[in-house]
Amino acid sequence: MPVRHGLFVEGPPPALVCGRCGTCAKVHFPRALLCPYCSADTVDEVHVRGPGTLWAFTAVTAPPPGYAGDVPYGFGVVELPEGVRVVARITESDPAALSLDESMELVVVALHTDELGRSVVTYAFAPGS
Amino acid sequence: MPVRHGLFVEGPPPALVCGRCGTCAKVHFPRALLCPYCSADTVDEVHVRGPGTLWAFTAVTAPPPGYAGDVPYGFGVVELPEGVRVVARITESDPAALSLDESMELVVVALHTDELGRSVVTYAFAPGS
Amino acid sequence: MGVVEVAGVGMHPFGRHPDTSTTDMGVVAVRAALAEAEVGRGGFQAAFCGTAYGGVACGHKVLGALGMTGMPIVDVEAGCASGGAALQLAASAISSGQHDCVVVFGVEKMPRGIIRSSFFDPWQEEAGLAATPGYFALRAMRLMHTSGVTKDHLAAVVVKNRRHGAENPDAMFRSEVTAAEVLESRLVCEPLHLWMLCSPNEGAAAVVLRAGTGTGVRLASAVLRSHLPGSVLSESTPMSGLTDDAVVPPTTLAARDAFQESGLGPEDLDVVECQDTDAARELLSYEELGLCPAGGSAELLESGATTLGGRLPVNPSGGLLSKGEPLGASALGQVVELVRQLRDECGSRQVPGARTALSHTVGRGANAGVVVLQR
Amino acid sequence: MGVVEVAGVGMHPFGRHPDTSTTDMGVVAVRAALAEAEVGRGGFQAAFCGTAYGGVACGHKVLGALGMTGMPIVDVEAGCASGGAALQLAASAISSGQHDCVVVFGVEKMPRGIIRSSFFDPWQEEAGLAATPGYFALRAMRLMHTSGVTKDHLAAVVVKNRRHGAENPDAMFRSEVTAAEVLESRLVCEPLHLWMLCSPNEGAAAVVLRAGTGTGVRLASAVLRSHLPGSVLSESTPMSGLTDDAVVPPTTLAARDAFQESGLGPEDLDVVECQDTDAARELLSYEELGLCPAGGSAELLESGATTLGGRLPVNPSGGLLSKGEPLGASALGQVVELVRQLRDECGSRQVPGARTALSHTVGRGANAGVVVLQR
Ligand SMILES: [Zn+2]
Ligand SMILES: [Zn+2]
Repeated sequence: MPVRHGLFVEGPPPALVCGRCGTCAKVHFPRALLCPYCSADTVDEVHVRGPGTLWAFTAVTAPPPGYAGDVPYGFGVVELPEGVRVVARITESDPAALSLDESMELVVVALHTDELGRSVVTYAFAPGS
Repeated sequence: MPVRHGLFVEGPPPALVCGRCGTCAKVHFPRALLCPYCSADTVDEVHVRGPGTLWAFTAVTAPPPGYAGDVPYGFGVVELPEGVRVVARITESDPAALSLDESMELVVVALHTDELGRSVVTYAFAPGS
Repeated sequence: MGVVEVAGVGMHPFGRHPDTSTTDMGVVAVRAALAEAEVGRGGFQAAFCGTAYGGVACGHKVLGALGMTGMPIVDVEAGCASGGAALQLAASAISSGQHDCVVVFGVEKMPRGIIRSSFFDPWQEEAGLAATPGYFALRAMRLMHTSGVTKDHLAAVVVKNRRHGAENPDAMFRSEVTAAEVLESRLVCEPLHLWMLCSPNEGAAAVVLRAGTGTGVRLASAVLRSHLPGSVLSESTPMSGLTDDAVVPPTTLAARDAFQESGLGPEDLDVVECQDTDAARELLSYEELGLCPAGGSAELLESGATTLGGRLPVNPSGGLLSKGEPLGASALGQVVELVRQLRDECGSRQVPGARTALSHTVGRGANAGVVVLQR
Repeated sequence: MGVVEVAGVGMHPFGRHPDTSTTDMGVVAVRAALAEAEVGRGGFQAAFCGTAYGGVACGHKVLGALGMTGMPIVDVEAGCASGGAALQLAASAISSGQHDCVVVFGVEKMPRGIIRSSFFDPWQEEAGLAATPGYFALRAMRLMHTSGVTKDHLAAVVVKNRRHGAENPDAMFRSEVTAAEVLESRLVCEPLHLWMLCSPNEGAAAVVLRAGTGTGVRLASAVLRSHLPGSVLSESTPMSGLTDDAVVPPTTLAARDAFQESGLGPEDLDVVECQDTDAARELLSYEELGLCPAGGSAELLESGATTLGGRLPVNPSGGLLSKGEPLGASALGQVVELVRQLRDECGSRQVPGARTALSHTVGRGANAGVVVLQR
């Protein structure tokens, strides 16, 4: 099950559920009711699939608060052609194996298994083919 | 063991550890480093034994946050001859059995048994003889 | 000092809203207030958010969701008077000429049941002395002793406010109750029964203030005061006090300042919203605000003056007893009600011809906030 | 607008004080500041307390323990800039003529380790996106990309601030470190090692402001600003931003306002305390505050200008990297340091002849606070 409903579609292919403002045309994620850039309530849902390019990256080596998955894990920002930069997990947890501006594919990855035995999944980016 | 050190002496006879200001002579409880009435740092420790008189009373029927003892329990304010009114548990948990201005004796009562098996005690007032 | 006017008000109804976030409630209230004020992005120069449990950056999240950030945004906490504190800061920034327009809002999602406050020390909790309704009960008992208040009077306050609240679509409880039902509800702490206590809940309220011309509703005064030491049953909840019954309570300090600043007095008021955390607190507020002489609260209630249709209706919104109490939002909820009363927008709960109004909150700290509004 | 002067400052040392309550730390700092100012009971008309984790009525408890209540007391929260927000409100109240004297203080006891902030949603925590040091690392990486900053520069910031902090009795860490030791400390999030990150801790700081004559230390400006949307790595921690690198950060917004209000510029500064939550944040602050051109932070650091003895010492107190960060107290801790620098009271860490100083904080919200002080 997704870590939160309405964040992404699992596909294949997966996509991020973004908002695109009908007034200023800017794209944001996660989708909000109002445009965070111009306050308009004319937000359309758009599905953003990538690929994107890697804009910043690191690896998280200790579990942050409320996180029950494995460490280390990759963590970064990916820039997408729709004009939006998105904070995401990165499937590669060794920063030395990544480089700025490389192509990144949107994927869905498992986080942990919840108390009901369900696999909780989230969006992430993987170095491209 | 006392619910907090420095609140009362167990006696017998028990006493409340109050502060009396060397500057304005007012008495406060629990004892503080500075006088809460005039800011002076000339606070002397005084032991107040009672008896006092009942100034306000009720009974608490549901356990408040962080409380592990029995309910209902008496709860009130006792006025002491040193010019101080003190918030305290009252040993009588039926308000109908109490009356304003009646004489009250300072006692030490058990609250609950802690995880190490020790009885935790606090100050309280009991209707006088 | 410049004139401050209320340009717009907005509410998210008070109640239980498990599927709505604190941010979303704030957005509803702020958006409504900005729309009334016809103020858009860039139209205000500061924002104050009153909240006690909203967490880090509560106000920023609301304005971020609205796409309206950049100005100073400050979260303020002053217990039940948080909204009053926020309003006071905003009004000062305008009357001093620092800003033209400021947005003030309060948001809260309270934990259910008795609030576990960080206010008490662990030993007080362990000893059973963190009994919030117990303190209310002791205050009620003293009022019964000094003012001839009976349990029937306490029930009558609830009956009055619930009757008012039945007419308020933003209230949580919208049914009338009888005195017998109130007195049959569970005894919490003698003399207080469950229905005599307000319910902590959730909601949001917003007010847009701007430098004004004095037309429309004017903020004549917004005062915040803290307690003076000495009163054992002060909302500052000390473990001891003096054998001195002359300590002036913070509500009286704030009311005196507000009357002085506005050049008005209790006799000028047409409608009041006051702190009714419990039924006795409303009656005590009558006395502390000077709506009646000391000891006269039971008589004022009995006279019918404070009921809708009376000379000085108190809590026409239904009060906290009907609306519930979302801590950071409750004071601004009062102000929203009073602004609507002064604009003659309240329909079946309207106080006819109301021109001067007072709101009052008091709580942990102790803080008391008093706001005077005029049309 | 009237002149605002700093009448007194006080500190409770930053560190770990398990046996001292939040209230007790606040009492130490406020009492010291009042003593310096020779202000007693009744001598101030309002109080503002900056705190994020202090709980309900934090400021009231401090003033209650001091026996000094009655005036308005407001707790304010604006993340790392809480103290800056409190100072701004106090300064406005004085410069507008509303009050003559206001007490401002910040107190905090931070939870140990990485702070579990109410800032993030549960899904962000569950997905590993509530990784505070991860965001710092991403910002550091971008700075390495845009400004030629290397890990050696990051280590050099730590070496510099720890050297400064060794001379500060109010700091938590009072030993010098080498670059090699910094780079050998545990890697938290590439490029940030443990010693490049400040430690959340405990402490208190207080400042007494009053209407002044301009003698002594003058508060030339105190500005609080929030972020503009668009920057994905803003301290507001959005999940997305625009492909737009021209979004003006809140630190720059606040610095521009503060320079405009004070009639000063970066070239007028003699000493600066800035936000060094991590080593890269200090370098980014150089650029955002305009202490150097965009992209010039590594060069400014390398020049030695920002080390004690240089042209513009930054964080002579040792910064948060030496003092630790008690959230609500950290901004006022900077102001205390700068006031002491301007009074020539800092002994072995004194910036000789310092006459103009700037403090800067930025954090969750996002809020940035900039204060300019002059002697
Ligand atoms: Zn838009
Ligand atoms: Zn004294």
